[in-house]
Amino acid sequence: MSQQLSSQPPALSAPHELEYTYTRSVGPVTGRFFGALIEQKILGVRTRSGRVLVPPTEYDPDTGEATGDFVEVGQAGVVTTWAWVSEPLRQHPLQRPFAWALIRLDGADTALLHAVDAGDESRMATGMRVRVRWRDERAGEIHDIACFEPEASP
Amino acid sequence: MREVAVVAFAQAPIVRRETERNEVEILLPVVRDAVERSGIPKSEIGFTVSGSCDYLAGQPFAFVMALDTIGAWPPVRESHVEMDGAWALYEAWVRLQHGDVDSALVYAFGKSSLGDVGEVLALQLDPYYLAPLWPDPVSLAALQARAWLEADGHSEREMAQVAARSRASARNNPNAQLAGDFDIDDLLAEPYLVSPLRRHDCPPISDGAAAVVLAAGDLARRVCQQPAWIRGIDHRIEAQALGARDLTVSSSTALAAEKAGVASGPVDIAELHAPFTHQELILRGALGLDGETQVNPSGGALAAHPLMVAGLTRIGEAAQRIMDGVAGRAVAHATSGPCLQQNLVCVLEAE
Amino acid sequence: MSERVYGIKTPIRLEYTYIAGRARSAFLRALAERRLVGERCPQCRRVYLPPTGACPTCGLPTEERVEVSPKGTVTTFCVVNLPFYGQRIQPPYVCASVKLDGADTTLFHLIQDVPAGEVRMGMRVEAVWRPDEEMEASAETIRYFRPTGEPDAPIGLDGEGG
Amino acid sequence: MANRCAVIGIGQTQYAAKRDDLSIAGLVREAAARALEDAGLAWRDIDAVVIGKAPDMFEGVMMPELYLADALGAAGKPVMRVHTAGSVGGSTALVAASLVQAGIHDRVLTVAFEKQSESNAMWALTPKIPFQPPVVAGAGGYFTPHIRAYIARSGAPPDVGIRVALKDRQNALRNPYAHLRMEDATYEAIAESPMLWDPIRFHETCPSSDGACAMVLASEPAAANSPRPPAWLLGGAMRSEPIMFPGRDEVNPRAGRDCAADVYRQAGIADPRRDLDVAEVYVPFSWYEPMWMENLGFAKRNEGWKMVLEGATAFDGELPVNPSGGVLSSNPIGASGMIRFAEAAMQVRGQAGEHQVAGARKALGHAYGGGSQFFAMWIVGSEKP
Repeated sequence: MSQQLSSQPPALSAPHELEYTYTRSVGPVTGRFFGALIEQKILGVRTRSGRVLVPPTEYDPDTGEATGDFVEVGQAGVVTTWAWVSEPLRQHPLQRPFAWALIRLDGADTALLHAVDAGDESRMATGMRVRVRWRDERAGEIHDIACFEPEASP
Repeated sequence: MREVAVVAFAQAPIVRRETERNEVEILLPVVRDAVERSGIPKSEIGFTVSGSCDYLAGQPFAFVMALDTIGAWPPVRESHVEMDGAWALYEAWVRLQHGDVDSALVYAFGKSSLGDVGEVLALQLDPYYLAPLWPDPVSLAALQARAWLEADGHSEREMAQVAARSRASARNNPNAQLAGDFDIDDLLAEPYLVSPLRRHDCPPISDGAAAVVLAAGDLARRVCQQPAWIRGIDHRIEAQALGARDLTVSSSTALAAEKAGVASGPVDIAELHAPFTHQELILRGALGLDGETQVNPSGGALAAHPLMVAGLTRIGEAAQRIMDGVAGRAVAHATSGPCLQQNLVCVLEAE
Repeated sequence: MSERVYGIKTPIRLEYTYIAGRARSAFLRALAERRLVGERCPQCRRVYLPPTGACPTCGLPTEERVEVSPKGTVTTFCVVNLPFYGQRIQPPYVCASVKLDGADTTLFHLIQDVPAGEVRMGMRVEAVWRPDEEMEASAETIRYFRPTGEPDAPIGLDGEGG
Repeated sequence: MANRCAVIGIGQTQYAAKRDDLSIAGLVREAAARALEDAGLAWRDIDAVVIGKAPDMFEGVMMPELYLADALGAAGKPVMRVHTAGSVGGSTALVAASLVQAGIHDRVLTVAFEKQSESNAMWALTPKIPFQPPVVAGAGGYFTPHIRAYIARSGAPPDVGIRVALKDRQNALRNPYAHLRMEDATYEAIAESPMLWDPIRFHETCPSSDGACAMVLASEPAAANSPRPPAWLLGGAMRSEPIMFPGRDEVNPRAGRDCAADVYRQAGIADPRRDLDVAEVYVPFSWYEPMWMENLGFAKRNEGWKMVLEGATAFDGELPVNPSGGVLSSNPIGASGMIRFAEAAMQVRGQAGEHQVAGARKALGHAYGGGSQFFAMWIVGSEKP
């Protein structure tokens, strides 16, 4: 940069927003899963090799083959790993400290990623059981699962 | 395979927030520096390919501006990948195999400070099941870190050691953003950012640019005293669903390493694109690196992490050490996507 | 079995900071004083307005700043008749490439104060600025270009030497 | 020298304003599965995947190759994503071919797509740059001034655009995948349609579509046992030039001319109008056909419009242009370039069905993007080079 220009005032800057409400078509498999959420049911889908994928994807992640039949899975399951968010970001599902967790629901072979409202990090542990907490007004999308909560110890 | 080598590497000083210059003004001196170091006249460069991502600037076609920096006149053979510049280098390496073109300019630029990286990167995720929950990259990496900690009896201390070593190495890298001496116990006394990750386990937010010039066969020997020959280069991807993957290993890195021939010789240095501390340790395992290999002498992504640039920079840093005669054989790695979903491995050797 | 959902609505809002950069900021600040300032390439000596900071054909930084006239010539134009998303003025309106006297590249802006049917290639136009109290470092300070009434200027139809 | 490369499988989706029966993965899968079926291959037979699309703001999914890995059977394979604005469909095919020509892979799946109904094409294409005047003219607003300059320069009669649009609308009726099927396309119906950006009328403009196009590219040995005749790559080239510089000919850009010269040289084409049998050319606004006829050397400077009036570019003309109905009839922006490349290959494979040009042996696929500044072209033939 030549001297002549370096005594410039700072460069101009301004905020700008990228905003749109996307109108997504979800396709047959995700569509059935979301439809079931309205009725407080959680569906998985079976791969050719028999694995039950939750959430159900249209294609087997390992082979690329189309997935097959739907099967209802449990509404509770085991935390396989988790992370504690002490300061939630503005668009996170919960606005108080919570855990992200991978949750393998009873009857599923893969884990669903969602939020766990455990209240305190000390109540989280890999292997713990959590149960779904349904949203009151369900619209057929992933937020119909408000979050998960620790299953009351028997 | 036609012999292709890195013959020049240049990068911009990596900063937290470049408020003065726009992407073109950052990139221009870097591209000119790389071309000048290559000894190949700009007009003779046979192919140009770049890596960047519109979503970093929040502008469609943000990469078109960058064309102004290479003086694309008369018209040039040019392409662009919406990925890290390391994949642009791969495309250039492939193009040079055809034999009709002997040199290529590869550049990458990225200002991660312009938007909220935590939100922008969430758009890489499944648009129906995951993106609407807006999980940020630190949260996803934390899920991986805990799985790794609990799987093989690893410790947060090992992670702090990676952070301390990286930022100490960065002291002799003038372009690094974070450098310094840190005491392991002081680091471990810090609060979690997203448990089990602390601030030192995470990459900085950075603005930057980098450029590499490749040349084939005799041209490389003519213009560069000690070319860094690309002996092997390969990249692989895994399915994205985190719940369907084994997060404690990097199978795609291991496969790419096998195809690139990492194990066929000693590895003096390895530049690994590990944005998070535990990921470097996962990658070491996947690449089969032992104690003999010096990892991330440049400080790596923990010292400077401009998105879409940091992967190309790993290849540049590894190649530079071969061109400087400091290393005889080096491995460079780049990653893309959440939790090491997609990985590129490049083996570089002196003559 | 449950009914299938066909679609979902996903609001996405991302906030960014736009950095105008050195060259563009200098150009915008000059506009606040109703001055049109481009930058000249040290090698090909052409004046770029608005400047991007680099000469695209030489791949060199432009540094020398050159003030040009607020008058210029319409090289080509289009009449926008259709309403569409993100539009801020009512159609029909004319957008034109204007080559200002002293600049070697064109500025894309509105042409007003003339019926759309009368706008033509080669028409001489001049900048119409905002009132003093609304002047700021922004290209919005030029509201539009309007005819000067001068005779039309010849324009290189064949794209000289392109 | 580079190895030979052949197209052995082609798949296209039904193009429409909104494919609300599919997810984004489902859209890409529809084209890819059809290409594999055409090639007689399964997912595991594919060595690498190259994906192309235009700005990710259309779908609001950043770097979608990451989400699409399982839909394309890509786990454990190399995947790359190309983005060169409007020419991306073409450049993606060339990047995929490059892997075969370099001898790195034998069977490469390449897919280009856009699902524009997820948002709004105009919104996604309009950069939001602060400090800018409200001069939002839309995509057509960039190109119609160059059309006006062409008309002034060439002296073309004012209705050439209407004739091109009529031709492409009629051609689309012979293409089962086409988005716009104007059953009653007449000169008057097009002439009387509302003027959008003067001089371009509503029916002279491309639609906004959802769609994907896929091809399987194969090495010579891999092409040997493909069930249907391959289309052989005779030449491929890309060129870029800056968007704004003094003396730039935006009407007849040099990048387009240089790109055509390069691909003709590779394919041994001395006189393109004589040596080529059909051309699928990226014409998003009707007037770009005569302009590209000159840029591609089919017609002399300022005489491209004569080819339209003489019917040379008609379906039964001397050099049929866009027998598929072209971009005017279907425009998922990220895929449109690859659709041109694939339709050219379908012609020389004798696979174009109702819109097959009889005896087509050499065909051009052409794509352009940005401010008429990015060009990608390939020539394919029924005979091995």
